[in-house]
Amino acid sequence: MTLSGAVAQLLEIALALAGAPLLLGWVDQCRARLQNRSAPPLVQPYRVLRKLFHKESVVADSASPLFRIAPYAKFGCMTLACAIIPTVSTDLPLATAADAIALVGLFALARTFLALAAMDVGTAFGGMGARRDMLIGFLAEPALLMTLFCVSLITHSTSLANMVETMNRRPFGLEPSLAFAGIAFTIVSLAENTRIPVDNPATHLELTMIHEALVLEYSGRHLAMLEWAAALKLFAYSCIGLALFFPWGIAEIDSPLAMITALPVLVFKLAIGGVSLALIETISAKMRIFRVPEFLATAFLLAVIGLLVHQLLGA
Amino acid sequence: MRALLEQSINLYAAILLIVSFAMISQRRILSLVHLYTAQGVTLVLATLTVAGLTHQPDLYVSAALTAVLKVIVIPLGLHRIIDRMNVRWDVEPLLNIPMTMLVGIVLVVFAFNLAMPISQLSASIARATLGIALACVLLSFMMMIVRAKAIPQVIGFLAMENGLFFAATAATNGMPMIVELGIALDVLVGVLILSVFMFQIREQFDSLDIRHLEQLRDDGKDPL
Amino acid sequence: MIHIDWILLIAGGWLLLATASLLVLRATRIVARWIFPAGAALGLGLLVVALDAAFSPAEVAELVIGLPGLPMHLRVDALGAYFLVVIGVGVCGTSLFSAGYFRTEEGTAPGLLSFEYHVFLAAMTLVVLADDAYTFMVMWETMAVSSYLLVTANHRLASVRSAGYLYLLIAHIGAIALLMCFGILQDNTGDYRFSNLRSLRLDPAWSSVAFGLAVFGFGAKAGLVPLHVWLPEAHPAAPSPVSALMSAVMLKTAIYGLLRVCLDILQGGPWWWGMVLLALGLASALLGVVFSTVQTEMKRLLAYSSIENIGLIVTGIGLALTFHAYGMTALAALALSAALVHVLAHTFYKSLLFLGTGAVLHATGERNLGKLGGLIRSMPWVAWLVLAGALAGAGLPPFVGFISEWLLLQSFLLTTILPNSFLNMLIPLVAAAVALVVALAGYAMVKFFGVIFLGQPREDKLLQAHDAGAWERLGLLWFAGGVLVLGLMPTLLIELVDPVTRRLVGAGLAPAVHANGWLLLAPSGLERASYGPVAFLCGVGAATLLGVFIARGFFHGTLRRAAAWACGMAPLPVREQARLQDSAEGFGQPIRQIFETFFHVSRELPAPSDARPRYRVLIEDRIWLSAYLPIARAVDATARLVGRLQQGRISIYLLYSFLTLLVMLLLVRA
Amino acid sequence: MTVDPIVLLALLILVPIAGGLALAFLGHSRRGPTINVAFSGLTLLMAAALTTEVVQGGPVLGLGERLFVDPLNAFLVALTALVGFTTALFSRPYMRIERERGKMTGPRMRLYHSMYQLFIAMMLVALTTNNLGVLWVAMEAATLTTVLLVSVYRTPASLEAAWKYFILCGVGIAQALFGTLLLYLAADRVIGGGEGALLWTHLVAVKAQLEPHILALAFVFLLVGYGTKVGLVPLHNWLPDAHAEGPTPISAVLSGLLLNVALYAILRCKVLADGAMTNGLPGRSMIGFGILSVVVAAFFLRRQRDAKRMFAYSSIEHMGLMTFAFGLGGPVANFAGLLHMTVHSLTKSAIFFAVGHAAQRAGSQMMDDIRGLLTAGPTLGWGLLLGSLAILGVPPFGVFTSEFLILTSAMRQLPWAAPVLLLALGVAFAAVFARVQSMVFGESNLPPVRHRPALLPVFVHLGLVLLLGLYVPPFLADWYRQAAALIGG
Repeated sequence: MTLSGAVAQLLEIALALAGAPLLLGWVDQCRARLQNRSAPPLVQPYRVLRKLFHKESVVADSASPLFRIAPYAKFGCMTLACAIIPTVSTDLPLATAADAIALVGLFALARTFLALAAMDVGTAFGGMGARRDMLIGFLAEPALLMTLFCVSLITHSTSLANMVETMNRRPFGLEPSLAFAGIAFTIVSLAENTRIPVDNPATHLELTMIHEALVLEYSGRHLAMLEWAAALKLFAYSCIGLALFFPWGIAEIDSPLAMITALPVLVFKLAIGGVSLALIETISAKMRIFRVPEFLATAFLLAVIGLLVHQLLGA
Repeated sequence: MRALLEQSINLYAAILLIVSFAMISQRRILSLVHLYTAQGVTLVLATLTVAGLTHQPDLYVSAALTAVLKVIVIPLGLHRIIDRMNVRWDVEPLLNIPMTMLVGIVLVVFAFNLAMPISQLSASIARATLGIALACVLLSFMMMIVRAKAIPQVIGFLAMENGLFFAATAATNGMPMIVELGIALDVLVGVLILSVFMFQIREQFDSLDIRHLEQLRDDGKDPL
Repeated sequence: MIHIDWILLIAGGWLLLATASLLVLRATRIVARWIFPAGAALGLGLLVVALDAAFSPAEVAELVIGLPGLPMHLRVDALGAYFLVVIGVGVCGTSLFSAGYFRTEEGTAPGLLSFEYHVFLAAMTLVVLADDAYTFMVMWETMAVSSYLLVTANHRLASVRSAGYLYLLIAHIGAIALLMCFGILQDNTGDYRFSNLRSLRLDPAWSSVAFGLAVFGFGAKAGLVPLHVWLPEAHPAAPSPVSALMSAVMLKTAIYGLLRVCLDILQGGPWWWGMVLLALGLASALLGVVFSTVQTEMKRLLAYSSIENIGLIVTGIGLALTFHAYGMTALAALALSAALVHVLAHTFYKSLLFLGTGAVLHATGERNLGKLGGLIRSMPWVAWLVLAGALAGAGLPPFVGFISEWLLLQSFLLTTILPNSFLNMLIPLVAAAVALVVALAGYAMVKFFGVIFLGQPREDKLLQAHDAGAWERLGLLWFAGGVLVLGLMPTLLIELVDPVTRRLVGAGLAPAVHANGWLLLAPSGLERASYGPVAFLCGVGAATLLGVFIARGFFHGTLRRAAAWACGMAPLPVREQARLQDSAEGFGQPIRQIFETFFHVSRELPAPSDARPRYRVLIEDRIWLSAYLPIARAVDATARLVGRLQQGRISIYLLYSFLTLLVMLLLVRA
Repeated sequence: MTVDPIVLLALLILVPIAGGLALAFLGHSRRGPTINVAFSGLTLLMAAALTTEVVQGGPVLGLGERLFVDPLNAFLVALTALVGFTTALFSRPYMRIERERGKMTGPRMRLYHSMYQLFIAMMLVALTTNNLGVLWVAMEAATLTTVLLVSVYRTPASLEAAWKYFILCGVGIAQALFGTLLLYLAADRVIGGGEGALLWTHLVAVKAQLEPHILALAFVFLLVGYGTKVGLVPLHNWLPDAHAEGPTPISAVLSGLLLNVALYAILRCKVLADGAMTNGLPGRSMIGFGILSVVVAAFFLRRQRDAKRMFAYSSIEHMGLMTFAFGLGGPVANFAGLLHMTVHSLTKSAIFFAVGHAAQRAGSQMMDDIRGLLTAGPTLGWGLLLGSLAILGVPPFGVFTSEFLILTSAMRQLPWAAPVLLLALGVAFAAVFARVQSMVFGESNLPPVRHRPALLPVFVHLGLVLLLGLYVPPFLADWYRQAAALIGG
């Protein structure tokens, strides 16, 4: 572990923790503008977090310790996810701890914890939310894995840092398999981050909820941790997508100073990404829950086709 | 003289075959018993002839045994059974008689064909008899198959035994004495047991029609 | 003394315990407090000896008993030692648990159960030790019979009887296939020693037949589709420690046999052997996991999950065979390591889960998921320990289940171009299917844990449930500890499987792993892929603590307990609220809908006018309906036909004799 | 011991004959069953002494070459005497209960015990005689005694069974006589007439010179003839009826002994036929009969509701398997066939003991009426369960050992046959085990009986079978090997 590596690692974590709500705010703002609403300020997510942290937490009588651990566990998982995804540098000491597969496992771990916590209180909506979330998860997870594999096959590696580096270094060329993977990844990201058309983060109609149903029993600081974790997740997904499919501008091991230039590039890419996310959410309608498996199966298939295309073209 | 005697064995063989055919075609039980007795007599004559030709003292004993058993004891016993049980009436064979005869002829041809190579090798005086003995055995076998009553079946069984005996004496010039004795004893005991049996069957089923004896079977409805 | 003597001594010890328990047939206390713990100690001993034997050269022994001219040959080599480790691990924990478990009679006298149990243990051990076909078969079937008797311990229940019957029948048919397999392998030499079988060079067609028979025979025991039908019946029927042993250990002996025959005796074969195993493995994995998500009985759920896990293991073996056929030893070693690691991983977590269900069953008397719930409050020990097992079963890091999943996916990904374009297309598809299976396993595990331990108790009696006793906790702790510790130190596992893969496919992962220290798993170079579970756990832990720190340190919200939110309505009584929860059927409903083609579903829906509405849904296995029942019907139809032979008419019988004679004479004449 | 083996041999046959005579007068008394046991025990002692002599001193030939004991029949003699003894033990309480229930009367008891002894005597004569004609006579006499034993209850069903048994076996045995005759004819040409031409020791010396054509014909008749007694399909039809309707001890000795002795007769003939013929016809026809028997019997098993009838079909299946093994020939298969003879006798008679007692308690042989044996009487239940598992070929019992050897050797010699056999074994397993399980498990419905059942024989037999599965003692193995060599291994 080099010093620059350690610095880059800390910087990444700090950037993720601080920047994730900002990204969320940016997406909300863009969406409001696109939908001709008056936009909330960019720092609205921070305000929400602050408000929640100051409220009292109400915990159901029947809740077990699992219920109270889950928000922190999810927060921890998402933080680690952000730490191992190369955003500004590929020289990350923690990156060896988990590669692409472990990253997917990390997301699954967080999901499982939350689903169990939702079932813990024993309300109708908690169980329903858990079931729906696991439903999405079991389709989204392999799809995500497959999109990552598409890249892995090109880079002959599943280590995220290595994948990004290789993608960055290779001469520019059209890779059809990546196109499939990219679309699949977008779909998965929408589903995983509970965005329209899969879920509506702003809904308060219980029957259509997915993520909101999971966290229905949470309040106060626990809810704050969950909100923050959700923002981190969106950040993490955006970063993986950008890093893998638009890898230019990330600093490598041999050029620590490049980090300085990498940061503005990342901000720029995230901004563009946020706009596109808002655009997608604006132009599509939320689908019925029973359509979601089909939607995700499409993503899964696209990713697999991506793999096949890669094999077929004999990379 | 010797040649004549040798030929006479072939004659006895022919008689046996004819009697076998007659048994197949015969409907009356009483006639069956008579035919069986005739078979016995033929056998005794044949045995004596072979004994005379080969000078085997064993065969004289054997002939005497046969005479006692197959000409006197068994036919008498059968008569008694028929009297006691009042089963003189005609039997209905399971296959009609002309058909049975036709099959019988095929069997005879088959038996001859089968015995041909052996007869050519045989050192005994009456080599052709083996085929006829085999034919008799097969015909009696068929008779057992087609008869629906116990007594004709038993007579078929005894006739088959006769065929065997004829094969033993004529084709091989007699089996060793100890075997002959044993066989005779077995036949005697067997007939005794059989007759006891028939009384018991009649007692239990009120008839000697073996079609009553069809209760033990496995083609009924599914056990499971 | 050398290892094999020690192992024999341990097996003999078990047999001795078995005999001893016959002497104390009804003395529950003696059986529970002395015999089972002694068995556990022997299990621990086996584990220690086997761990040492795994790194020692192969040893052979000969027993005086056996066939004339073919005394029983025994041998312990790396492969055998690895599976002895599996047995040791399973036995140690399960026997500890059993010491507390068999307090009341399970329909059979405790002494008798203990007898069957210990014979079962000895038979499993000797299956792995066997070095000739005869010994193998004898032990194999002894294992089957003793486990059958254990399954039918509670034979007064009709369902248990039919489950036991199905189990033994399929086991026996499998054994018949194995018999044929060995018949081919011995190649008319009359010498059944494995060393001889290994040295024979069979005609390729014959060896393929032998391979097919081995797959059938071992597949029947392992529960590979379509021979899996006994498994979800037998495992729930058995007492829980027995389910644990059967699922976690006995199924592995089938894997052992498969490896022994395919890779050791036959020494690999054409590439399509691997494909056969791959296809069967994936079908089992998929079918198993899909069925396990829709089950409403906790042990059935786990039984189907076992089918899934066996499927994944066989997939790994299939991949290894394919690579082996193309001479890609490094990749074959990777795939085989994945399979072997999964063998041990599954032993740990499936034992844990089954024993957990045992504890639940004892505490509540309930095995139906629809009548459980909320047990985490009354049975915290069991709940938290089982949680570790459930997470491992879901293949989540940093538990041990993830290691094998990771290795397996790695072996797919690192596939360089195979010299067969068809295979190249197939591998990604297989990888996708594996990923899907693992994700679905997560679904099943969340259902399992959530419905049993979380939420509100669905029945009043659950409030009185008591936690597991000391012995039971000890057993659970053994497995839970293993799940976590091995999950954190995968390099230990790699060390352990390295001699096996070296022996079977000629390469091992240990050197590559050594290069990066024991904390980091990087089987093919750091730049290609790496996984450091300790760092991972520390990372998650630190980040979680950071979250707690932020939440608690900087802000000062208070915490209040209140009733759960009831959507704005007046709070319902607890009993009513419990009934509002998702039921087990409900939780499985989305999967049932998506994978409808897998099932044969019959529904009984209430009409709007029903005064007492009833909802019932019956999910059946299509394979059972479309393969097994027709076979049974065909057998019955044939039996009916054959039955016509025995008409009862003596004339007909005589005719048979007559015709037989004629036919024979004709044959002679011809 | 310096007893002349010939004396032993003569005593061996005379003891049961004396027993038969004695019991003809004493059989109905209270001590009758015990006397029966005593004579059987004495026979067993003779047999044991004789086998020891043969094992140590080699083959015994005596009484003017009329009696002959070599390893092949010595082991069958020992087996016959042993099973005869244990069956007598079992029969003691069994027949007492039958008498108390009124199924047996004084005269019937006399008949039963006397015939039992004579039957054993005839078995021993058939085994030890050197003369193939006497062998035939003894077989026929054994048939006659068992006909009386099968019909001893005088019920319609038992009469029907005995009638069928008599007619079918009578016809069968008549064919065997014709075969014997042909054999004599063939020998006549080589050795010359007289008794010598039927002595096996003489025949076997000249077997290569016998005329193949006649031998082929003779073998066909002998196979079909004695095969009827072995119960080979499609000549088996008497067997299930006779087993099901006779007293259980008789079912045990029929399955355990008579079938073996008939097969022994075929084996002796096969040796001669094999010596004369070069086309392997005897082996092939035995293989054919064997496979047919195994397959057909397996399917029949599925249809049974009567416990004894079911196990009778199981006997057909196993006799088929042995016939197949001997047909296959070769040291391994012959060895396995002989071993299978032993273990099948022991196991099947043990099963009949257990089933008989269970049926007696339930008052019905129908398997639907028998439930919960494990709870009713643990030893009885375990006896039946373990016995059935053993007979179904589950290790570590000896039946598995022989099946293992037979089937693995068949797999490469006759690749098409082994799967067929194994399929049939699978069907048989499914059929039998379903029934056994329902009898053994569950709640019991059986009332207790007055006399304590003699279940010791069950466990003695099963213990021996278990021993043979795990360890064949060297002297026994040698013995089997010599016997296998005698029949052309």
